[in-house]
Amino acid sequence: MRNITAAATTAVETPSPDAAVEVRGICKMYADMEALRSIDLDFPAGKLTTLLGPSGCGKTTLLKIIAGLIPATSGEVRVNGVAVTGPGPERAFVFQDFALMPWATVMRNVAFGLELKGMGKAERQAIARKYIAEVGLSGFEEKYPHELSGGMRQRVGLARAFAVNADVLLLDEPFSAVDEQNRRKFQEDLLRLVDLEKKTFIFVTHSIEEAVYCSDRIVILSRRPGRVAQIIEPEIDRTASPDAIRRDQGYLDTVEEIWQGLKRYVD
Amino acid sequence: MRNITAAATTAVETPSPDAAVEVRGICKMYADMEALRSIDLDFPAGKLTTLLGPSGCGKTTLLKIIAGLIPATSGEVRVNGVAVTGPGPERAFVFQDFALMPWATVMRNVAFGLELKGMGKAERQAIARKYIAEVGLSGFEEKYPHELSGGMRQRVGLARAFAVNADVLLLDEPFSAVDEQNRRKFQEDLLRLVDLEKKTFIFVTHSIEEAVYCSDRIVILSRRPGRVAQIIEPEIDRTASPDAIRRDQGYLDTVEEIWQGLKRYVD
Amino acid sequence: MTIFGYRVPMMASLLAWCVIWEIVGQMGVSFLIPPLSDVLVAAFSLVQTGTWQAAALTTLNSFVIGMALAIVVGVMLGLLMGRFPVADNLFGIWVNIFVSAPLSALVPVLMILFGMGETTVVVTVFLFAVWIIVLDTRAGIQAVPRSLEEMGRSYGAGGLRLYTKIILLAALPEILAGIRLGMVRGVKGVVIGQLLVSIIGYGELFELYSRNFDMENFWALTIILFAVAMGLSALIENIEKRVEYYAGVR
Amino acid sequence: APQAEAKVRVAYGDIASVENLHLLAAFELAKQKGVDIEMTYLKSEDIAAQAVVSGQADIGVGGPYALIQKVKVPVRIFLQLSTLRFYPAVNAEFYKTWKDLNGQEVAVHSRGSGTEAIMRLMEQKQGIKFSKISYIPGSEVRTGALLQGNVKATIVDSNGRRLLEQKAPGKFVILPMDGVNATDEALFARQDYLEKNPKDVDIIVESILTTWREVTKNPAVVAEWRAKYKLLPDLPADQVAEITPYFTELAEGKAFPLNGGGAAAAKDDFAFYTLSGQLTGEPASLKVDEFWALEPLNRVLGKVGTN
Amino acid sequence: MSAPAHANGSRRAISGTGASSFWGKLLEHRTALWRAASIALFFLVWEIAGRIPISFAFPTFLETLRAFLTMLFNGAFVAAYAETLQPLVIGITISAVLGVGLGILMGLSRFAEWLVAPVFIVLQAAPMAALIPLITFVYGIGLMSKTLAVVMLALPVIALNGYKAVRNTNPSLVDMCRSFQGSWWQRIVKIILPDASPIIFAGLRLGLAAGFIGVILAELLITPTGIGDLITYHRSVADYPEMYAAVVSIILVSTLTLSALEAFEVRVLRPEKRKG
Ligand SMILES: Nc1ncnc2c1ncn2[C@@H]1O[C@H](COP(=O)(O)OP(=O)(O)OP(=O)(O)O)[C@@H](O)[C@H]1O
Ligand SMILES: Nc1ncnc2c1ncn2[C@@H]1O[C@H](COP(=O)(O)OP(=O)(O)OP(=O)(O)O)[C@@H](O)[C@H]1O
Ligand SMILES: O=[N+]([O-])[O-]
Ligand SMILES: [Mg+2]
Ligand SMILES: [Mg+2]
Repeated sequence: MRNITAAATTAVETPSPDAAVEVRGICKMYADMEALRSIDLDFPAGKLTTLLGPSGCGKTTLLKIIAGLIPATSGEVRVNGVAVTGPGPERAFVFQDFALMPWATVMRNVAFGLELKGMGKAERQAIARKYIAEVGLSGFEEKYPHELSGGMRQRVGLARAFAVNADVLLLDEPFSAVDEQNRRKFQEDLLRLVDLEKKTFIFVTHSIEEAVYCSDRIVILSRRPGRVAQIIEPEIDRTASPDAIRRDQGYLDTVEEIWQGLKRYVD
Repeated sequence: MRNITAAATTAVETPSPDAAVEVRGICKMYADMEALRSIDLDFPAGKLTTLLGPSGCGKTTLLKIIAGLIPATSGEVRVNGVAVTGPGPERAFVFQDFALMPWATVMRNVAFGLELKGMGKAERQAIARKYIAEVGLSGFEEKYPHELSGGMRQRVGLARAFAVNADVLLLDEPFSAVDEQNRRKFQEDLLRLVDLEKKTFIFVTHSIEEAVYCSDRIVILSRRPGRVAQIIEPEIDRTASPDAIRRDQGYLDTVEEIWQGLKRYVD
Repeated sequence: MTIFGYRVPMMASLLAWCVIWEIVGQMGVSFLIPPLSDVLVAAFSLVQTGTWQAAALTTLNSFVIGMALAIVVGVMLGLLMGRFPVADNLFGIWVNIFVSAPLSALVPVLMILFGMGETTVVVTVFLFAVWIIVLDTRAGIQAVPRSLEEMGRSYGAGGLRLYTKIILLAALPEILAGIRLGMVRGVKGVVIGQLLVSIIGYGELFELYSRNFDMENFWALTIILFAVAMGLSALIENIEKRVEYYAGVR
Repeated sequence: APQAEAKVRVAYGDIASVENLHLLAAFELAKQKGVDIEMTYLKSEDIAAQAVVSGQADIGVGGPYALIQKVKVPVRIFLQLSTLRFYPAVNAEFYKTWKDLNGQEVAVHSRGSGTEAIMRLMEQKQGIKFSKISYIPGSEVRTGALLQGNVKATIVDSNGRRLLEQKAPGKFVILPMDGVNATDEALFARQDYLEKNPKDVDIIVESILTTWREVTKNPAVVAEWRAKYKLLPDLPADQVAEITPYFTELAEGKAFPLNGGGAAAAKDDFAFYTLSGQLTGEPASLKVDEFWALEPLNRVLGKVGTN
Repeated sequence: MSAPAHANGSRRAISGTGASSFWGKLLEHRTALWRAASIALFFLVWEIAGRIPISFAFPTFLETLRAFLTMLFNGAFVAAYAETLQPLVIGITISAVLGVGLGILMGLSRFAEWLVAPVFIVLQAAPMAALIPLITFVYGIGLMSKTLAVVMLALPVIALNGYKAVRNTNPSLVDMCRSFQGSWWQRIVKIILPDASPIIFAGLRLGLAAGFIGVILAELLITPTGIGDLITYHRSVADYPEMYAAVVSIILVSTLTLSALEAFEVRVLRPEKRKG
């Protein structure tokens, strides 16, 4: 486990050459409320980085700034070296509440990013079908979201993000509306997909176990205003079985360490 | 770990003499839909028993039948040897959505069970105050539910159940509407309260870790129609620290075993 | 309450009330309440008269034009108010005043501003129906899950496409609810407009029959009108149900 | 010419019924003479007046003396259609004479209406004082209320009077009322309209005068016109039967002004309406040409002669 | 009236990006100012339209304001509202008692629901205005008739809201009360009624709005008295500023009454909505 502890106020990191996403001096004010204070972060390409922190610390805010959905008050985000000014095709977002269109079938939902790009129907459906299969939903193409369980809906959201073939996937608590057992299954599947898709994942969660279980790198944010408190690289052998990972001493130590750090924020 | 595996269709158990709640041959039909099929179970006094199973398997249904809130189609529930015909003072329910009265303060909510019994104001407030303190909410007596976080609201629900001094506490996914980190804290507190209050707890959850972490006994229900698939007694040393419990080999084995059993129900 | 779910019992109890009406009518309690059977007979011959057909046509015409205007303006204004704080601030106060104000008092004024005869009635229908459509559309637009809109933006839908592909569709259940309530109010508006200012169409017949104490025809008119009002509202409700079905657990 | 093709918009403060069949027939006659008339039926006389004032209608039907005295727009009456024919009716169980009404409540059509004027006049003439004058628009509504026992004293039109006599003979007393000779309904228009459209106006005036004269001569002709012009096609049979008796009664009572009122009628109205409070000022100080436009009537009378 | 500002709060900050969020922020702090501007703009348009004039029967805003103030201070409004509000208050009181009672009954009893709810559903959706002229035949033109007109319009709304409120009581609160062995009576008094009270009260507010409509219709269709008389009389003598002032006054009175009621509702019945 590589553990990079940063001073609470000035978490500075030397830019790594392989960073897919670079966050430089991001501050965010909501009216008079300071949500994020000078965030500097690098998200290495092909890795899954998790943002973890107490409720309201600005995880969602940071993710949306990276997505280009909301503007930062100051600072800059660069993706593959290019400054972000708004949403772009190299980034795709997976939403906590799935953000599926209730009036559209699974097929249309998954193909929606491609539809917006103006791709022809046959072509985009072929691509969508591939990703629907990849997330394990073959046979559900013509169902509507309300006919699926929470876990299945989030798979649709994931397939949609994969379908546009973005380099960076941004996932905001993708499992929080999914029941525990589905969630567990989904985590295992996600690891497989991370491996398969070779994309950069930025992942927000409240669950320490989930963070440690899935991530190559965990960024812990402090309570509001959010600052980088600590960066942890669990260095767990992800080729091991899920059960082995969950029994790994490094895994258990990391979970405990993070919990001891976060406990004080809980009411 | 004592592991009582029952045949999926006929889970029979010799009645233990110390059972606070005995469930005998409970079946439940919702119109034409069979929710529960001949459930036989004993819930030992002073212990925390968890009902675990896939979504829709009838956990809530069984808990409400025990609570006397809905009638069984056939079969019988006995609490302290007396057949259940409706809600009774020896059982108290903690609701998933907290079921707090939004128009009443924390104090009035906690004292509500006593208010319904016709207890005088001063007396019931004294009792309520004690339990508010016990769940860690001193100082919040005059707040309204909307001023509290999810975790705090559920503590109010728990205090209300303690206040009526029932022998049996029925908790339906009490933490599912609480965020992960608060939930973890709450689990630790619950263990303390189980120890302190010496009551019989029947607990429903979707989380395998939570079940194993908190329970003396785990009843696993099969997919709909719900039947008792397996009964597991984790036998974990609950005097150890939370971290130690979570690293315990028995704990990890039990989690893994249950997960392997339930995985097939996940979609 | 879901009328749909209670359709059968509802019909049944209305039938019970019809029987009571018939009995009271047969007992001759008051000339105001003729037996229902007489009313139905009157209704049957009434709909065959040219006078009724012309009146119904006039009324329908005013209603349809007024409603069409109300829907177009209402949805557009609701959309503007839901999306742009400036529009919300500018119009919010008036929409909220007029949605519950006794507009009947305004009806006599409308003629001066907009014109006489059918025009007055069209404007009355519009004025009765439009505010609730605005409010419901606005509520629908504001209830569009933020994530759904962000989803659209993050996948590259901007400007008009965001509205046509996401926002309007997502707000459709509320918009339809607004249109249904607007229709109910519009029917009231057409009658009030025809009773208070321009005595044309249905209003003229009501006036005529009540003046001549022709209660059979009066009630025949009323029953037809009420049935149409209920029918329209049930129709939209049906569409709403279908839309909500797709909306599922939103 | 474009003016001949433009529609003449007439605002009428009532619905079409047997009582105004003769007016409808007169308009049909005018239509045949090339004046395209468009009728709009409005809730009340004052809405019709409002329509004329605001320019929504060209010609209105009513008795707008008070309005003319107040409003900034020059509106002028140009033809009298009928004089007030109302019958004070009281429930015989309670009242028999005017004196009995002293300190009692009576109901009239509306504030400032002719019916109110009549009652105020009778108050003066009989030296009595009503406790309250309440307003019930619609003679038939007042008739109904009288029959139902909801009012005990009111004033009804000839139709109402006949209904009272039919439905409850002897139950109601019609109180005597001498020589009220004021305008009930008249045609009025904005002065600029009258000046710009003399041809249309003349045709309308002429049609009405000839119609009135014909009805007076032969009341049965109204029923024939109804058939000829397809007026009120779905009128119930019992009401069809009423047409001829109704017009016969009016003709016998000389209810149709055969010379269109004019200056003489205006003088009568000044006397009556100042007394009743609708007009302010001395009757003698009021000028006819501030209320009436006499030119159209004079032109037409010059053509068809006085009667 | 307070709803729009309330519902907007969070939304507003989200919707815009860049420049528009700057305006958003500016506007958020100036809501009251914007309302005032909106009202002023309306009056300005009215004044201009009146001056053109779009019609001789259309007074300017200032003329109307003058008439309004005159009628306010010469007692004309006081006398008119004394008369208009009488049937309104009586009618609403009757409707409230009857409607809330029936609503709760329908909410609690399936049979009452079956028998009564459809009637109210029909009455609420139907144009009752058509029936108002009939009232005169039976009840004449007095207070009784006008009160009845108010009841006819207000009762269905109030009853249906009471019914829906009771039917939609939060089931887990009811379960909670049962699980603590609350009696049937306690369940109604301590859970169902408090939980339903906001919607019942909202129903009363809607009922009052309908009652205003009812009393205006009665005063325009049955017999012109009170504010209805001010409208018809001033119209008949072509005092258009006075007529408009009367129309504006009734809209003002109903709006202010309803807003006051809503403010009361939020303050008294919704502790959870009071702050924030
Ligand atoms: N649109 C907004 N306007 C004003 N304040 C906001 C807005 N969005 C978020 N905030 C505030 O900014 C802070 C950070 O919010 P954010 O949603 O990013 O936190 P989070 O870490 O994602 O929280 P959670 O764990 O609850 O999802 C919070 O205090 C929140 O209340
Ligand atoms: N009142 C009811 N009427 C009809 N069916 C019901 C009712 N309540 C529950 N069910 C059905 O009975 C089955 C069991 O429901 P129950 O709520 O007991 O499951 P659960 O195990 O608690 O599920 P979850 O994990 O989602 O809470 C489900 O299929 C559910 O749809
Ligand atoms: O004023 N009305 O809405 O009838
Ligand atoms: Mg978040
Ligand atoms: Mg459940």
